[in-house]
Amino acid sequence: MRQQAEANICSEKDFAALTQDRQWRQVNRTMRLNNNQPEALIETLHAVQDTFGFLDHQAMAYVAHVLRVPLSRVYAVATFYHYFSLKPPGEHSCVVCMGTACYIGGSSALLDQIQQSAAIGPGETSKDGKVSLVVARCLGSCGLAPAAVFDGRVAGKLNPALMEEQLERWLSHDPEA
Amino acid sequence: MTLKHKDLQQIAAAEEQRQQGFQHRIHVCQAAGCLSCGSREVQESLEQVVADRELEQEVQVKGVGCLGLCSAGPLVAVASADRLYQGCAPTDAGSIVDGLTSTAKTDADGAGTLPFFSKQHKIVLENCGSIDPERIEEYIAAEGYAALYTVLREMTPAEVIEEITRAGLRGRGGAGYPTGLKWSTVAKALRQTRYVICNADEGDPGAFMDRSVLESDPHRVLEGIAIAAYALGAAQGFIYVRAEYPLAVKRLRKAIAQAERLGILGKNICNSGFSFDLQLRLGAGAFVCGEETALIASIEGLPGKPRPRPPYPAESGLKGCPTLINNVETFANIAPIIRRGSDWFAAIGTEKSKGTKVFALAGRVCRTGLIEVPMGTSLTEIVFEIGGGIPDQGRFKAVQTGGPSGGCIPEQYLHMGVDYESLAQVGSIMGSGGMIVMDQSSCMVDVARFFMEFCMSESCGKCVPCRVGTTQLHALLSKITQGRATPGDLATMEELCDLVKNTSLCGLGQTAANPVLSTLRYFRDEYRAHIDNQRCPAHHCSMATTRERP
Amino acid sequence: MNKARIATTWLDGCSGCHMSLLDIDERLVELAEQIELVYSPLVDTLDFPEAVDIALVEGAVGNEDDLKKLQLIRKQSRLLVALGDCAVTANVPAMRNAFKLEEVLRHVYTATASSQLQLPKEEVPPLRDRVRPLHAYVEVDLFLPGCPPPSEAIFFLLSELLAGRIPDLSAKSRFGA
Amino acid sequence: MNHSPASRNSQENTPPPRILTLQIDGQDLSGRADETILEIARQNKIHIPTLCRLDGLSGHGGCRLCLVEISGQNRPVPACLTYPQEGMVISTASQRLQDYRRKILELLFSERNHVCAVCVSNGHCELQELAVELGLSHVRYEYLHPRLEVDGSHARFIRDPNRCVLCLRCVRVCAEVEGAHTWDVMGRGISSRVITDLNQAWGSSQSCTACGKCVQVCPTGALSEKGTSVAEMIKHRHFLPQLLAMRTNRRE
Repeated sequence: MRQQAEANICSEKDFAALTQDRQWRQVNRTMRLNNNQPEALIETLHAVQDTFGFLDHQAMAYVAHVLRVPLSRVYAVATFYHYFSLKPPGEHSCVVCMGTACYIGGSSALLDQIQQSAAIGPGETSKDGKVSLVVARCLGSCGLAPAAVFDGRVAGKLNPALMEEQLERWLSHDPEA
Repeated sequence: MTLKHKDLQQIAAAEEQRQQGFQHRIHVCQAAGCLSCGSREVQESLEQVVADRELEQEVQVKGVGCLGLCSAGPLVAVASADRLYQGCAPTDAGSIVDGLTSTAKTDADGAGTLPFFSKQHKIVLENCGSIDPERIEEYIAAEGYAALYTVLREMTPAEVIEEITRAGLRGRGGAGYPTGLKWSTVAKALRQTRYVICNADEGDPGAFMDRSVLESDPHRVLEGIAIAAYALGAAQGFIYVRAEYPLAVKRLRKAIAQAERLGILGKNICNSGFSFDLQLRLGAGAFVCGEETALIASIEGLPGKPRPRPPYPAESGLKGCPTLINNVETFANIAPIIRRGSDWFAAIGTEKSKGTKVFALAGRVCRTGLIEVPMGTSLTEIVFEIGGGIPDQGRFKAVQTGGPSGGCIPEQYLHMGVDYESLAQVGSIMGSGGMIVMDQSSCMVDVARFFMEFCMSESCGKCVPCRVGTTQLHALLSKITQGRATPGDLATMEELCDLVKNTSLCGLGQTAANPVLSTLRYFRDEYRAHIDNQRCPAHHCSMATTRERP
Repeated sequence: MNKARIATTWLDGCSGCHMSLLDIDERLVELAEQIELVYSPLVDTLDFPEAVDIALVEGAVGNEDDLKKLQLIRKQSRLLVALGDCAVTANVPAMRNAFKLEEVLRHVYTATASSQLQLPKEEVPPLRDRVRPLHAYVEVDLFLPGCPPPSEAIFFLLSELLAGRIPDLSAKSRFGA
Repeated sequence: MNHSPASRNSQENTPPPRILTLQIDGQDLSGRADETILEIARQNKIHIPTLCRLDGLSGHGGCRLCLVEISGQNRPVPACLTYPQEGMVISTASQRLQDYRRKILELLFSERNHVCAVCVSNGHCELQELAVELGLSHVRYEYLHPRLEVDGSHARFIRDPNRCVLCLRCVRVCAEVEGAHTWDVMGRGISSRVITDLNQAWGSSQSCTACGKCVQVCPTGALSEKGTSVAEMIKHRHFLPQLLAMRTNRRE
């Protein structure tokens, strides 16, 4: 439904409606707390992503409108920072750590395994929308290298076989996954 | 409310009484490393066992920050009996509780005598693993906020700066700029609106010191920031922390709220007339924001692109005002210096590098984790005594410090004491404290390529040498690791390193070539083997069978 | 006096640089007295001769045959001149580098062709993945950019070389000119 | 963008700028403390190559071509953003600097698809002119050949990212002079791209006023007028100082 809104991103009427929309409460609150100042752009985009999982055109246009930031500036910020995503996330998320310790410990073999099993590279979501793959600079779990985060849970001392098992659980609709 | 000294003492006394009420105190590490291997479940299980046996009055089970030895988690420490249990499972809870009352020796006895701990000297980490980071009372009971109180009641801003200057503290973020000098520059600036920023955007791959401090002892950082703010006359401060550290963010939020509630932050702190407002700002995944001017741009809601210095943030920073930026570990050193005096601090470490340094020890080493050692401690002590040497009968090859801006230090310098100068001399830098040990299975060309890939993807794109230069360097390094390079490529690469180093706009580009330069300096043989013989001495790189070039 | 042995050839290019060479017009006669044209698309020699003094090479390296020729020329010539933008920068032929080779072949031989919709397999030298300038493969002694380089610049190049001087070509031509 | 000379001048109650003496390429010169080394050099007919710099726009410091050496400092500094100090000794054309400048140009040529032969700006291009000025005969780095779409959606103008050098003149003139801020840079590093609004077709931009300033200030063929063919796009820059002068007069 939110995707449909993209066709018509700049209608003032839509924006007015969003200020009252319960779904947008956290976003509106963040902007209000910062007096709708342009400096609040990054904080606000965090709020959007916390709420909806990603930033779409409607959200960016709305934030630009309220904070009085140029559209191109919002897009620049949203794409400069790798934490923000412009695409909806997959059902499950896998974050592979590419910190030095994990790299030395073989994290590129984990990425190869994911490419092989789920046909996705970093920043991509599998065609069926099941799994998103992200690489992190360092999870701070260097003692457990190589490490990855599966749906928010850190798993350490991984190898390609363990990675394959995890992916299989997700891709095969296992309810326990 | 206005906090008085008496109130602080009362909180501390009440907390001490509470602690002493317990006969036994069990600490369960709840920092990122241990959490990721199930320490929460271990704590729940311990609480359950204690409840089942109706021991709540005698036995305290509490979650603490990082206990340090991350590779052996989940860790459980019996603080009342110097015992450390490693690799605990929820099912171990029964026997740990049994052990409290037994006088029989266990494997876990004598944690303090393990070389991993006995070689360390904890200032920044003194509370890590002993206090509950989510309770301000415990921090206060550990002499917390006493330094801030002293400063506000008894010292002038100039005296505070003088004390920090005499301590010889240098910035722990990487370059080692004297902290006192930085403070006094801001204090002397003309404009009266000033800002203090804590850089908690720890971004080196392989470094988690700041994260551990924030997660284990957030109030220590808050106290340091508040002292700096008083010294500089800043009414507002920001902590710029990575959004990728949700636990640190949560604990900082909680800590700020607790401090505000007690009147330690906010208006008219401790009735001194000094007011200070501290806010969090979340980073969003850009390593370049560790650079001061990029960090400021990011706090202003812009893409984190650096601008040329001068003017330095100390004269024109956030919103054009004088701004102090120090990193987490620097601020964490402030309260102890005030509490114990600059002489005490200056007596630790080496002539030019005072105090201690926290390192995240990782890679091919038996015991990995968070350590704090006096400046000047040798690499041998760190890698072989604290770290326990190389696992699986491996052979030491190099230790990497300073992350993507640093270098690889070979065996012949293992005896070297670690401080800012010695590391620079061998072509590396202190950096923020990542220390990655490598053995014979690591290909040094590939390590250089790894860091170049990092710099390439973290380059902001503003200046040509960094934007395109790192990309071309990465292409050349890839060519070498694939066995497709010619001797001419090596020369082109060295020239390009010089260009990127000397013409890039900010520190990211200026140091991006360091990993290449340092590996070329000590491991040129490995480069030559890839180029001349299409052979990877570490058997790591898969070589092209035929070269594209004749 | 021994005449200088000169060779010219074109690889992946349009022969425009050779046209510019011919545009030297009547001064060609002047040059001809000092040179012996031992190999060129303009003369009737099948094999690239040995002991060539100056080789002027037009065009980029786009296929396996180009590469083989270039390597032979390098081996058998004292001085190798990259003549024109295709030889110096790979220029227009390299515009296909932004595409995958299969895409290019499919587009040219099936999508836009009207008959014999198939990819060539025999009698045509296989294309290389990327079109690259001469110096990507062999040592090049002099670069004369331009599309084509002005005949004046080519004349200057040759007369300086014949006079035993290494010419400074920097003000004589530019990329694209 | 807060650090343009203009904004430095306009700070409250600044006393009139000091006059300093300095040395550039062996010449003893004087200059105002609030003028950049580049401005002082130009006043004294000392040429320093520039690309991202354009009079009338804020300083950027991205192209690094105007780097100069200051004695006592190992690392060269951008002349366009560096202010003089009393007694500074500056060198603008050492072998090392010329060498750096050439390499930086090589990097720029390798980054996108600068096919001069088929470019609307052939013969009127600042990048091309710099290559001639610095004697760049060939590029030793591998060409990256990115695949970039030409945007012809605007009624009057064409955007060809293949020719873009990321000097950001278009971004700055649009934000600072026109006030529309239609342009900005998305992504980072080697993936940086100049975009309009929410990375949409230029023709669909709601903020663009079609004033064409961006086209005129673009140093290469990245922005051009529709209907121009190879070598036909000649840019007109004189409007910018005139426009700024007119605005200053009106304010006073």
